[in-house]
Amino acid sequence: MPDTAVSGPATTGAPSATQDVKELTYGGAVNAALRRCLEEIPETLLYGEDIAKPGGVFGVTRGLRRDFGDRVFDTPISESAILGSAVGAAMLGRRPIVEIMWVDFSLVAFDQVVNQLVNVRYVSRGELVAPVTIRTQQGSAPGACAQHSQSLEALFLHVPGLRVCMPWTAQDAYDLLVAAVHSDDPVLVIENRTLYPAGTGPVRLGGPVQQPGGLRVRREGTDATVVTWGAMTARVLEAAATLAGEGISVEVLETPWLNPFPTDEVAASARRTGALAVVHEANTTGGFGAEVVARVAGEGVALRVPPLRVGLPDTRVPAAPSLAAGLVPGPDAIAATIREWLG
Amino acid sequence: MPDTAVSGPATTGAPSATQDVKELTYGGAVNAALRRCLEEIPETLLYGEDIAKPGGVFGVTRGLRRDFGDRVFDTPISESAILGSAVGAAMLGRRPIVEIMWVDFSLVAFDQVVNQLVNVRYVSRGELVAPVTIRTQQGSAPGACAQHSQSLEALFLHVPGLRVCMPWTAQDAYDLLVAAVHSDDPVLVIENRTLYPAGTGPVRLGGPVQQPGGLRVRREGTDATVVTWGAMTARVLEAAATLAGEGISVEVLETPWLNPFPTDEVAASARRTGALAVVHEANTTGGFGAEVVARVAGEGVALRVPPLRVGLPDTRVPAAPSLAAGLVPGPDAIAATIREWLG
Amino acid sequence: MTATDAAPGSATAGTSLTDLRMVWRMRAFEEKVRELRLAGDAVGSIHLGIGQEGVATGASGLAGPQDAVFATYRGHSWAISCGVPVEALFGEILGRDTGINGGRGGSAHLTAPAYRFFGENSIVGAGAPIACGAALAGRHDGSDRVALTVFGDGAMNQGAVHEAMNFASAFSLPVVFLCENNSWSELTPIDEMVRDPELFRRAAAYGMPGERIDGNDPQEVRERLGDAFEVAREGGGPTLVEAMTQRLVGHYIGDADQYRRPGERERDAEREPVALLTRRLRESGVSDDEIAAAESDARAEMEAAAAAALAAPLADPATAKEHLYA
Amino acid sequence: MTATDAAPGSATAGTSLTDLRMVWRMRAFEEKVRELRLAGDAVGSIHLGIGQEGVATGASGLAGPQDAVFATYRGHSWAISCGVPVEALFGEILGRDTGINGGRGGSAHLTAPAYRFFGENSIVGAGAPIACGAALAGRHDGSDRVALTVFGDGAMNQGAVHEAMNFASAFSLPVVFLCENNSWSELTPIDEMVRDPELFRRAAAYGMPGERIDGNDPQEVRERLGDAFEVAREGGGPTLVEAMTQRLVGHYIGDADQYRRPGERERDAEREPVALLTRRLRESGVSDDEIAAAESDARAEMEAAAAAALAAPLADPATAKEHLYA
Ligand SMILES: Cc1ncc(C[n+]2csc(CCOP(=O)(O)OP(=O)(O)O)c2C)c(N)n1
Ligand SMILES: Cc1ncc(C[n+]2csc(CCOP(=O)(O)OP(=O)(O)O)c2C)c(N)n1
Ligand SMILES: [Mg+2]
Ligand SMILES: [Mg+2]
Repeated sequence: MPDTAVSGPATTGAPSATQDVKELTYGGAVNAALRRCLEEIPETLLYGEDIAKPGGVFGVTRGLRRDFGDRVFDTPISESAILGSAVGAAMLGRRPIVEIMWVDFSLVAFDQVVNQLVNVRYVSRGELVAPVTIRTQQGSAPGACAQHSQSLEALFLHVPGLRVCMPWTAQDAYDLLVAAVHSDDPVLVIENRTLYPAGTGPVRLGGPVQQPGGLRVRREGTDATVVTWGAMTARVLEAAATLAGEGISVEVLETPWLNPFPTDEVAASARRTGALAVVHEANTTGGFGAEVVARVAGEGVALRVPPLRVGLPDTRVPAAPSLAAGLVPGPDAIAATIREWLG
Repeated sequence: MPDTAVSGPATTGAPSATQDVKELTYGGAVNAALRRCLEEIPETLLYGEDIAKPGGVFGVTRGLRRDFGDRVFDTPISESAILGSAVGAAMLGRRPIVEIMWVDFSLVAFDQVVNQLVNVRYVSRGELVAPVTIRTQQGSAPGACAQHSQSLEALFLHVPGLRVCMPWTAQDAYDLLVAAVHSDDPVLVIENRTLYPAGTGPVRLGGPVQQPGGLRVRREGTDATVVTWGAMTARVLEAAATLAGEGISVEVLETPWLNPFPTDEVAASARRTGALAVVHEANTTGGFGAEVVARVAGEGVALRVPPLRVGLPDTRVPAAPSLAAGLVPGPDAIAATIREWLG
Repeated sequence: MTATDAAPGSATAGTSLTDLRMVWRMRAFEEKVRELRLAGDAVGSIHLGIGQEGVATGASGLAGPQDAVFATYRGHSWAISCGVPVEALFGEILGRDTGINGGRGGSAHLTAPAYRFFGENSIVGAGAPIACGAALAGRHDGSDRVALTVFGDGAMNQGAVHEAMNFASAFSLPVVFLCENNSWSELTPIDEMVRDPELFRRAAAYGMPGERIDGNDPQEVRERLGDAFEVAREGGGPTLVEAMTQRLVGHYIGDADQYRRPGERERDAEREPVALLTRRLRESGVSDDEIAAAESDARAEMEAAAAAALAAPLADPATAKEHLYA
Repeated sequence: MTATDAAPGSATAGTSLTDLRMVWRMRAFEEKVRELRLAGDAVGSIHLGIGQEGVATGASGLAGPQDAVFATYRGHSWAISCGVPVEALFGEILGRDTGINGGRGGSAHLTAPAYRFFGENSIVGAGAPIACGAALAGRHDGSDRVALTVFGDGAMNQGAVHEAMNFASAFSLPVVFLCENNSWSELTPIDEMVRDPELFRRAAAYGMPGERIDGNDPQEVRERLGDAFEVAREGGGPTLVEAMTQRLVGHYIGDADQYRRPGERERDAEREPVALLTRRLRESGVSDDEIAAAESDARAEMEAAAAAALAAPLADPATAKEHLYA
């Protein structure tokens, strides 16, 4: 996983007292970020379903209850109470970090995000703020049913006032979460459960707090710009490697921050390569890929081929792996689509 | 309000027993459509908050309880129960028409749409169907607060399996609702409360049942294609009239059906005029305008100017009319933006 | 304690006069708002609580500076009860730059944290979970905070309120759940939307105390709601208080209000707080002049405040995009 | 009626043996599913109800052809209870074309309306409002339908369940709310997430009857749940039945299940339905052979069904986009 960021993340705040490099999985990096935030920000609270005593259904929050006591607690299965109380606690000076176990479950309490959380600062002209971090995870995985397989970032990206990121590497799982908790804005961090046990590698802990934003040039290329995010990045990189073997040079831009989105950098790359594709796991219609294409088009970037969007076809997600495999774009399908597109 | 539809709506089913032309407001047309459906489809139920005995907070459902008895009823303030019970009643052979008083309130029960309603047919391979019609209304109006002012069609348009329309004329308020109730798919009909008392004019009642889809060419033009929907159509037409006086000829396409969306017709018009703008009241980022631009761009339509999106800036909606006026695009702002865009 | 217990000049008569003065301030404020709305100076949907002032009057003073109050769109009186300056409230409702939120909130989304008023909410029931968070914060900031969340009878059927009641009960959070039961949810009567209209009984589902009180009597509200505050402050957890009241006007300004049941208006006119307190004060021998002054002082205050608010500039459109992000 | 009332060969012994056979069918089914999952033939999150079969066994036969049953992701036994063919269930869990939903539902979203099984639901609490709709439909189609909605103890804290209970109560809809209280919500104990762990008491909040029963005893379930069906069918409205039970396994296959309290496993092993019914049958003098056959017949049935399901082709990717719209 090369990280040759052209647009380095802006940093604010001092690095944490202890800087360190550790071998961590993605899930371990999330845990380390939470630990750091709980340590360095006394106002933080951490809560959600099964996250405290059991340490989370994916084990990601293990040990934090033990070490931080009742600042870390389990909740009833009440997403409106979880998100709503986070709004209220934040209004009164806390910095809550709450977990929604699956992004699909946020929909039972979407009001607390769209009608409540994001209005706090605006309506009070900054007299009140709501620095809530919502952690969740999403994506399809073999065998998961339609109610546990959606990629819903686009819903949240249509909500002014909410920052949104989707870390892919373990380092970003750490850095973006630390940035989210330190941000004075509400931030949604969408992780991916298939990544939790993966990606063991050196993660730099305790570095300076980054500011939301920036992008990662995961691969440089000249024939086309491919923008992607989240777990899809790995599949795009695999496709790009395949295509490179055929002489097709694809630039892969990972945009772990979707709000704010690095429009200028993406447009500049597309201008250079003359071709733009966006690949995401969410279904295509109304996905954030449309926004990326529309922004680049709106900037008048001249493209030699029409922009391409690759996403889940507009359908529900079936549980059977053989069915889902025909829908969720994998590396081969991505490579094939790009190959055909670039003619 | 000229209606020179190039892509006439497909029709199915027989016209209702009594055909008739009546002078009706938009709200009156909705009422007439509900009455017709209750009359001709014995499986229909009509329910929601304040819709039965009181006849609706906007008076739109007046008289229906009286005439159809307990098939029309008021509910507790329980949107999850309203939408969820509609899903269940539809599974068991009813054809429920439910009202969510303001689109903003759907967010307390969004799960019942995104995780429940739209999965019924897919997961059961058509063994079960969920022909639910959800009526709601949206949009900003002077003095309304941030929680009562959103235009949220884009959230629903990212949900595969849900048909969505936004009637603007009284005739469409009638026709589209009749089409929705007759459709075997779940359909969301988004009305606009500022239109309820407006638009008195002849409405043809009892005509053949249309199929979802189609578009309305509201004005023909040669210099640019402007796509719009809902109450925004009136503002775009006003802007187009202003621009016509300056020698700028704008083709105005109203797309009352957003799912299914008439991509081919829109692309054809854009190809002809060489310029594409989309105007909606929803905030720009992640709005359905992005999808329209991305579709047309994806078809490789050559445009002489970059595509333009006009929407609410990405912000919350303030209550004070003086503040909101600076944000919600009105006819003058639309005209100015198009004028500048076309240079 | 009933009115007849109180001798002229007694503490109770004094309290009742203070209460009547507060009730009148709330009522005069809202009657002025109605006038402004009908004149077109204010626009949009405005929900008056005329008739319900007994509850917010009785509650005034219960919340300390560390506490937090959460109301609904029908919250003008609650803002006044928290001490928010009425000129800034008029300004807000009139869309003025000088409004308490510079026009961003309007009548239905007022927020004034400096006065412990954490705002109205225009989504039915949504304030209840938010209040739980304020209480939760108090557990960690050492403030002894109690959070008061006010909602209507209809809101009792909203999922978020249920989740909040359980959340607060399970964790013994210092939340006071105050249901203002005016027997109507917009245009629909609560007794047709629940099987058991004694809503306070729902408290038992959460193992939490619940009681029904006369919301028209500020003294009763003060005592019983005060007890709930005390229980919460001392770690005893939440209470559900159902205050019986009535709205004498439509759901919003413009509501034709034609759905009332036979005898309802007459009964309401008799028990609403101005009538109740006036009667009680008369019986305690308080002079007609003092009683009349409660009204006339309030009207004078509101006239002046509204005039000042009207004179202020409209909110400046150039600022409309500010304060979305940090 | 207790086990000792029953003489050998009595009707009760006969019923209990039938029950044990059904319990064993459910258990053998799920043990086979676990085996398939651990072998990698089935994939994804699978939630077993091993230990909880007493409830679905007692309920089997209560629902008539016009009725509708709604379960959760932990719903295999409920599908079996409704009579869905086990081969089609295995096929579904194995992602086969022959699965009851052709692989679209999987273990956690099974749907079989032809067997009055209106499906599992993987969103906690979401099935309760949907069941209200099924009941509502019955009011208009003249079918006398009762809708049964099954959910866990944790689901009692979800807003949608509250809204459903009020909706059904207010309108006296024929809904039976069945809470399978296994004392855990995933990895969290219910008694730490509510103040009063006697969940059936919440029924009173809605003016609806509620009771707690032994979910391990199919006979008790049959009688008490049967009463609730009858009340509903006769227009008496909904009932909340809290069936006490236990899951002997992890929340999902793979859950290390290390959160159990001291003594819990021992207590559960004693009261779970296989143990309970076996004990009762032995006491009534039923032969060891008959008891053993209940298990061996069930295992043989499930082996054969699973083998047949495994032999069927995987769901065809070419069909994956079908059936989204009419
Ligand atoms: C979630 C939601 N659903 C519906 C509405 C529309 N609505 C506004 S006020 C109201 C009635 C509320 O009744 P009640 O809770 O008794 O309060 P009251 O207005 O009587 O003070 C309704 C249904 C809303 N604002 N939010
Ligand atoms: C709305 C929602 N929140 C959270 C989850 C995750 N989840 C799945 S099962 C479960 C526990 C449910 O416990 P309970 O209701 O007691 O049922 P049980 O699993 O014990 O049968 C949770 C939290 C979900 N599926 N849906
Ligand atoms: Mg009310
Ligand atoms: Mg449980």
